[in-house]
Amino acid sequence: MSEVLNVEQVLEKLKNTLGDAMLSYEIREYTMGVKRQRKLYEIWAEIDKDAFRKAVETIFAIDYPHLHFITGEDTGGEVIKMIYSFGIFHTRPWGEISITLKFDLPKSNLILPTITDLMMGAETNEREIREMLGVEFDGLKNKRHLFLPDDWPEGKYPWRRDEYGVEDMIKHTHKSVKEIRKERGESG
Amino acid sequence: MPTKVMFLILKQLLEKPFTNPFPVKHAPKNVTELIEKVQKGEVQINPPVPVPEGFRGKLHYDPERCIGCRLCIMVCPADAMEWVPELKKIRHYVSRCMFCALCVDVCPGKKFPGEEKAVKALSMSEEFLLADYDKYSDNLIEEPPEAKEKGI
Amino acid sequence: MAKSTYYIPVGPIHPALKEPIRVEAEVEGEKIVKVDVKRGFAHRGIEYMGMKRNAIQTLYLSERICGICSISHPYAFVITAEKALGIEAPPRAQYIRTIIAELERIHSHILWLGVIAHEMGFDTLLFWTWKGREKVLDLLEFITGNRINYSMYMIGGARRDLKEKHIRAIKDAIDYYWKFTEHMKEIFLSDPVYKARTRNVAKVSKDIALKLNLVGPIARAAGIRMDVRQDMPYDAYADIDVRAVVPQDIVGEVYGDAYDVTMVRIYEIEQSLDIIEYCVDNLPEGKILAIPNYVALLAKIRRTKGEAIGAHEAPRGEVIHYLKFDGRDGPSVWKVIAPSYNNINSWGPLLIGAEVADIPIVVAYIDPCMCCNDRVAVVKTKDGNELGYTEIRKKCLEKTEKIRRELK
Amino acid sequence: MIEHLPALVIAIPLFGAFITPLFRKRYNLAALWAILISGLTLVLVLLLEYQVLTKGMMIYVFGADKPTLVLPSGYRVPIRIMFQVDGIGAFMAISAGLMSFVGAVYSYSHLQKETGLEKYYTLLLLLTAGILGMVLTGDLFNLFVFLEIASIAGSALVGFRNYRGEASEAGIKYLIVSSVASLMVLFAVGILYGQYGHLNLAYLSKQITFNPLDMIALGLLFTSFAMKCGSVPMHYWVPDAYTEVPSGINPPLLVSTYASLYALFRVSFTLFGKITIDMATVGWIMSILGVLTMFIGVTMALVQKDVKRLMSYHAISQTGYMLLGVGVGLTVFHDKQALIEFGRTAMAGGVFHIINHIIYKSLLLLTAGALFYVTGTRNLNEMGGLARKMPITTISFMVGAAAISGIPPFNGFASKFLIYEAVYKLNPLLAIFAMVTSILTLASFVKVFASAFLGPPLEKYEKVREVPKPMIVAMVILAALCVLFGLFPDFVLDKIVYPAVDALINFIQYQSWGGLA
Amino acid sequence: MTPETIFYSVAFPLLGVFLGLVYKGIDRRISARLTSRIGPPIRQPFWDVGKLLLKETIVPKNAIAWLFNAMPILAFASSLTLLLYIPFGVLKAPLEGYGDLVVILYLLTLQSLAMAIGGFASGSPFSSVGAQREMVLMMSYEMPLATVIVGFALIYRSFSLTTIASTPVWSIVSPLAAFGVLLLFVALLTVTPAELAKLPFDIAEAETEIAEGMLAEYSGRNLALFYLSDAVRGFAMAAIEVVLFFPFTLSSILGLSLTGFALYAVEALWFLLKVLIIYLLAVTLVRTSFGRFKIDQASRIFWVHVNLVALLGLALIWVGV
Amino acid sequence: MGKLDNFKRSLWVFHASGGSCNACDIEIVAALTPRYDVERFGIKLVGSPRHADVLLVTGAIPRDFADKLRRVYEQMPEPKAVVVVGNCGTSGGVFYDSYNIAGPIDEIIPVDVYVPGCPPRPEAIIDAVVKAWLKVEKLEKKLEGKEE
Ligand code: SF4
Ligand code: SF4
Ligand code: SF4
Ligand code: SF4
Ligand code: SF4
Ligand code: SF4
Ligand code: SF4
Ligand code: SF4
Repeated sequence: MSEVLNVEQVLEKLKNTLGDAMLSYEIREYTMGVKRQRKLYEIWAEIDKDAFRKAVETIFAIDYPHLHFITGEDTGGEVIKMIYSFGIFHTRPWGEISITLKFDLPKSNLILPTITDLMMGAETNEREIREMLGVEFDGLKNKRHLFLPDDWPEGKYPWRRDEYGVEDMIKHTHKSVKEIRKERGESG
Repeated sequence: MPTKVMFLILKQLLEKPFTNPFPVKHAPKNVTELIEKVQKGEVQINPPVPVPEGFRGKLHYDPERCIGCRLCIMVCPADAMEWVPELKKIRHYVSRCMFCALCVDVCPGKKFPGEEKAVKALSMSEEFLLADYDKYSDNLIEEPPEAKEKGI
Repeated sequence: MAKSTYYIPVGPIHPALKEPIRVEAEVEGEKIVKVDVKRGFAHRGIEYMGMKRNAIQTLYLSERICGICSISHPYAFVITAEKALGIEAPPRAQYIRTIIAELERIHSHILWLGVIAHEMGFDTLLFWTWKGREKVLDLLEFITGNRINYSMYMIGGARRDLKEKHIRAIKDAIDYYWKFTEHMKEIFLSDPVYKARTRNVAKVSKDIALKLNLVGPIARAAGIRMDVRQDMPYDAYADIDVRAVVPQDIVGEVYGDAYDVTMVRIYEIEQSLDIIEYCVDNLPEGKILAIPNYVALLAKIRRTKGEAIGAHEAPRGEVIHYLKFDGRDGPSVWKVIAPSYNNINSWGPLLIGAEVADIPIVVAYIDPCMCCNDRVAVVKTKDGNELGYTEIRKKCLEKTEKIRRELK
Repeated sequence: MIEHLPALVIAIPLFGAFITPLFRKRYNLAALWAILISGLTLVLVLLLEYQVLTKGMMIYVFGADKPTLVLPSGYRVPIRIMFQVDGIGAFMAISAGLMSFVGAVYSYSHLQKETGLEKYYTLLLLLTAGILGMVLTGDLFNLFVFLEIASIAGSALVGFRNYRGEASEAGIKYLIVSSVASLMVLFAVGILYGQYGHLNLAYLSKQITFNPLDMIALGLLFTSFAMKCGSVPMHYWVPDAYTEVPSGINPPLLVSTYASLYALFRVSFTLFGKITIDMATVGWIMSILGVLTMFIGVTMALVQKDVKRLMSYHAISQTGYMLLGVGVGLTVFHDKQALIEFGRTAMAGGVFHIINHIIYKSLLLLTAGALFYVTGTRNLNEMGGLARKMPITTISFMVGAAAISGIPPFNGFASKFLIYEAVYKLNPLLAIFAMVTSILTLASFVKVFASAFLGPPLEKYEKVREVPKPMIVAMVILAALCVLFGLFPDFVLDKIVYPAVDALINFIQYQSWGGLA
Repeated sequence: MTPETIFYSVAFPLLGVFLGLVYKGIDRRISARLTSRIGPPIRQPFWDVGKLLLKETIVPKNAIAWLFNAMPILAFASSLTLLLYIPFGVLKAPLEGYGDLVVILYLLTLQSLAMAIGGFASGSPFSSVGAQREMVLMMSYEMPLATVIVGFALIYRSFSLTTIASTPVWSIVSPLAAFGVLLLFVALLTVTPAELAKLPFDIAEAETEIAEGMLAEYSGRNLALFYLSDAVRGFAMAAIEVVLFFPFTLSSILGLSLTGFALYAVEALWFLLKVLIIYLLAVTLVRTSFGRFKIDQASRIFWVHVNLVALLGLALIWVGV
Repeated sequence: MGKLDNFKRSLWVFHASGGSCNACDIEIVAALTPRYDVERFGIKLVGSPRHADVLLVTGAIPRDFADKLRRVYEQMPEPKAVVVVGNCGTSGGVFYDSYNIAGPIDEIIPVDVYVPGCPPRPEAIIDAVVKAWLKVEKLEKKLEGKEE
């Protein structure tokens, strides 16, 4: 087991390894509890996309993390905002520090290094992001569709808010009884 | 090999079954006849497990009380309310509802003259035996009566 | 047997899976040599829908992610939303929420015990455990107005208050479940068949569990002390020192198999009972909603910008939501991670080398929540038997007509 | 004429065999010729059986003025070669005649694609002649000679498809096993001849003293014949030979195997029949060998993927039943009461099982041949869904499988039932093993059935049709026999089995040449 | 065959089918009560069969039709034949003398076999796995079954069920052998659920694992036939156990001296009662209180544990008789 | 005794779920358990559509599940009935504007009885059974009428 660090120390380590690639950072604290209030800490950092892999490796070096999620936001512009969230020092009461890394990935070059070599379980997440947002993961072995069928049309990504989106595939299931009654000839 | 389960089930054998024999104990020979008899009061039907106070059953809509504020439509997660513009009232589809009662919470309702407080146009009833052959049957749609008559 | 390999598709409609998922297994004799898990038969695109609706609608949509622990996703959702919006739920509401969540854990764990027994054909135990489960369902119905899908939570509090009669009913149920759990321990943990079917089945080591990112009772059964209620407490859990239930604390050794999961789950029921007792005894007074008016709530959401991550320990493991509010009355980004999302990772490694008879156990032991999982659309290119479909459609319309006439 | 029957029975196939090479290149004629000859032989052996049944043991002395003259004037010892046909001999002869006929019919279309068929049919007839000689002769050296004839014809047939390496190898293996066995027989014959100066079986059996040398002779004969009939632990040649031999030869080859079994019985019962002390030991050895054979055979069969190989292991396993049945009889051979109580029944079971097994195993091997004929493979994993294409083969297979598994009302049940019924009285474990073997056999055949005939249709066998008529005829004959023997076991038992058993038991009669001397 | 025999041969199977269904109904009712439920009416199996006969009989595309259709008939026929070998109270079995324990062993096997072949013939992977399991299971439980049969043969020096039924086994053996017989009884009780494909050995039909296994593709009339043969087999198996181990007649216990029709009637009822008790013990109670074993576990149980018990019983009998 | 009498009293049920939230599914299982025990009506959950008389469907039916559902329906032998449990199967319910829903179920296979609720209580499912019986009886009457 690695040494337990507090939130500042963790941030310090990240800053040290990333240097200028750390664009902005913030420690958020939340107070929990009614009778005995205590604090929880989260690190939110915005980084350069090229430093992503290094940042993740740093986290793995601090403590084997628990991957919360990987997601991305397509704001409709030229970039996809990627969000990676890890929890470290979980398994310790009040000890989990959540680290969230955000960075912009230009739509012209949607490629990221995989983290499945560090954590097998991230495969599900990466495959999901790959099919949902069209982000390629370099080194991801299993590239079969996870949720989408194998014959999913090329270039359709459900979470995209641009021309690659699925807006045209929506089906509204509710029908008004007005039409139904007309069809059945029940009302005048 | 006697196991604990064996003792357990032997004990259960001696106890009364836990089953609530709703509506009758076994499949009747003829349901139509049975229902006739029940209506005549010759046979009693075993009631279902009673619902508690505050049970969220089928939504009841009282168009008289509705002021057409459309708040219910705003909060309804299931799109179960339909705006009837001609009447400035709503139509509720039981077969779309998810019985969350959010609409009941937000409904302001109307105060009739002589009443102290406004009464909501929407309320949750205790009715939950809703099986039907047609999802658009009258029982599964709550609306102002004239909506159906006029086909709007 | 003669044909050396068979190909067994399990699902998407399969008796072992009340929920649709497809496991394609290649079998040699009784041994499984290749597995392929195909998810995606329950995608309803909930996240997508949620990003278009308002926050209250989305909260209730999140309840329909899963009906088994129907309060888990709303719980994670309200916690996340409160963090993002800076709303604090009143103390009484926090305690009520915790009570409901723990009651749900009881029903869900008992459900799981019944289901896994059913998977091995042990319907007697299914009947018995579910008979015991009715009590907590009645209680939940009494408190919330429905047996399942409680519709209890609201951003900034809870919708229904606990009255004296409710508290009495809760205490009564707690007494009942202390006894019932004791029975369950005796029966499940001692039955020879149950043990034979679960011991060393679906075994994961601590290391693998970490690498596969497993969560919840499975991770705990593998010996990892992880539990959101302990690591990142919230609501009433922050006042109670919840500790993860792991087999090494119960019997001193860890197998990480389905038997250990059973044990962990049964002991977690006891833990839940403790938590509920504490909450009921220390229930703070006060209001239950920070912003009682939903319209005002939606207006505040529209005004606020913010993002947050929130988690809740559902019966099956941690539920994580990420929400970003961006000037709309609903979330502009919503990401849901359900426990099964991670736990299904374990199927591949667990099934290879297992036997056909183990499939349901392996599948059931993580208590999969496909509904939580398949959040994404699946659209098929338009081909296939279009003809058959139109025919059926025609038949269907004719039938409607007929029925309608008949019933006139 | 009738008195020349025993000689004719040998002479006809021999004659047929020598004529066959004349049909070079005209294979169809050769096949028809072989069918004709083997049919004729079948008729003759049936007549022979009738004679034996009605008139008792038949003696035929070659070269004597009168064929029945065993001891020409003044001699106290028979000096000429003679045939001595009793119940068991006739019983075996029927099997041989029947099977070579069926084999010839089957071969007619099964082998159309091969070349050198005139040799094939020559060998077939030679094999038949060899077997018939073995079972009919009353002379030890003569037995050896016919054994050699059968072995050589057999190994040539096993290696017939010499373009296949496996076939040649199996042929050579068979030849080596046969030669070793023959050598041992020859050695034993030598020992006996050296001691007693005679080769006539009946005469020898009277003289035998069971001194150490005799014991060696017994051991040698026992071993060599056990080896030739495929008993454990010398069963290794069987699967190779049965698998590689063209299916049409399987029936006669089976009979030739059981001709060795016959020889084993003949040696044990007749030659050494009067040795009272140690026969129980020999019987026990035989029974235990039987149980081992059946069990090892069936367990080996369970893991096979090649149809014919699998069936060959079953052949080994089934041999165990015969050894067991007869072995139990032998054990109580000198205990008159037990013999009457169950020994005779056990032997009847064993002997009955010989012919039953020959019938149904031939049937099964023929269906395997049919499978090979249409699919070109013997690998079960590559077959599937053939039932809808080949209904008659399927039904034949089912009959055969049911019979070998001892399911009533097929013939396998009839004989196995006798064995169960008798054997447990000697030792219950023997019966349990016998029953369990049956079930394992059943399981194994269900497996074959399922993988070859059932399951979804395979694309590559889309065009497969039912096999040609002659093959069907051969299979149907055998299937019908399975059913008939199963439905009317009493008839068969009365007419041919009990006479055969009694012939073994009443060795005194044999010793006295049927009372002729 | 006398006219009487022919009459019995018709009446017995009919009666057997009826009783089989009644017992199945009772079984389901009691099993429901054991799990705290009301359960279906006792007539339920009759309705089930009636319903199945009413339904469409589908032959799947991949199946081999003639085999697929023949197997239910074979299973049903063999279960009916089975009935003809069982002495019913003091009534003699219609086919007594034509066969005996060994035939019964085979008839029991034949039904499993018909089911397995039907499963293989349906061309569905579930059915094939089910059928394979059935075969493995069959191989496993057949040895103890054979041991029981041989054990009885040792005692009576005969395989005939009528001989066995005529004298209670306990009255003719020494105490040592009686203990052996007891062990055989235990072995047979363990084999019963496997033979009847009931829990904990209903591995071949495991609903949750392989979608009803061998029967997955069967419907309508074919399924009804399997349903019936299953019912009959359940009754027959319990009846065989009664005949083997509890052939005591009521008249011999109570010292009644009934004759003629009264005797037959009383004994028949007594016999039915005994069968019911055994049925409830060996089938209902067991199937309700156990979960399903895995095939290799079941195999091991039979090959090792049950076999040991049975062989020990056999040894005791051998020594004791 | 009506022709469909046996049918009515021995309904074997196959359960297919696609895109449900599972609440309905567990209420169906709950209907089998001691409190409600539908087995007393001869109702049995079976593992193969070939054995089934009634197809219970839950869920909003995602697009690629529709095919499977159709296949299951076709595999069932006649006579057969379809019962939809829950509102998301009946109308789409909360999942009304998804891009992945092929439902409601009645657009895929013909439905005989709907059980509204989200989820319906087990008793409501039993109520659906009663409604199904009534329907069968109506059919029976009609058949009898024809025969006369
Ligand atoms: S109860 Fe809920 S779902 Fe139903 S109409 Fe009201 S808001 Fe909509
Ligand atoms: S029902 Fe209530 S909420 Fe809805 S429009 Fe009418 S008054 Fe407003
Ligand atoms: S595991 Fe549960 S949900 Fe799945 S089939 Fe079994 S009982 Fe149903
Ligand atoms: S995964 Fe769950 S929350 Fe997401 S879309 Fe599917 S059902 Fe909805
Ligand atoms: S963990 Fe499973 S059961 Fe719990 S809320 Fe999520 S999907 Fe539902
Ligand atoms: S799949 Fe999971 S989330 Fe969905 S209903 Fe089941 S348990 Fe709940
Ligand atoms: S109807 Fe409601 S409770 Fe039932 S499955 Fe659908 S969403 Fe869930
Ligand atoms: S209601 Fe009628 S028309 Fe509509 S889908 Fe169902 S069967 Fe078809």
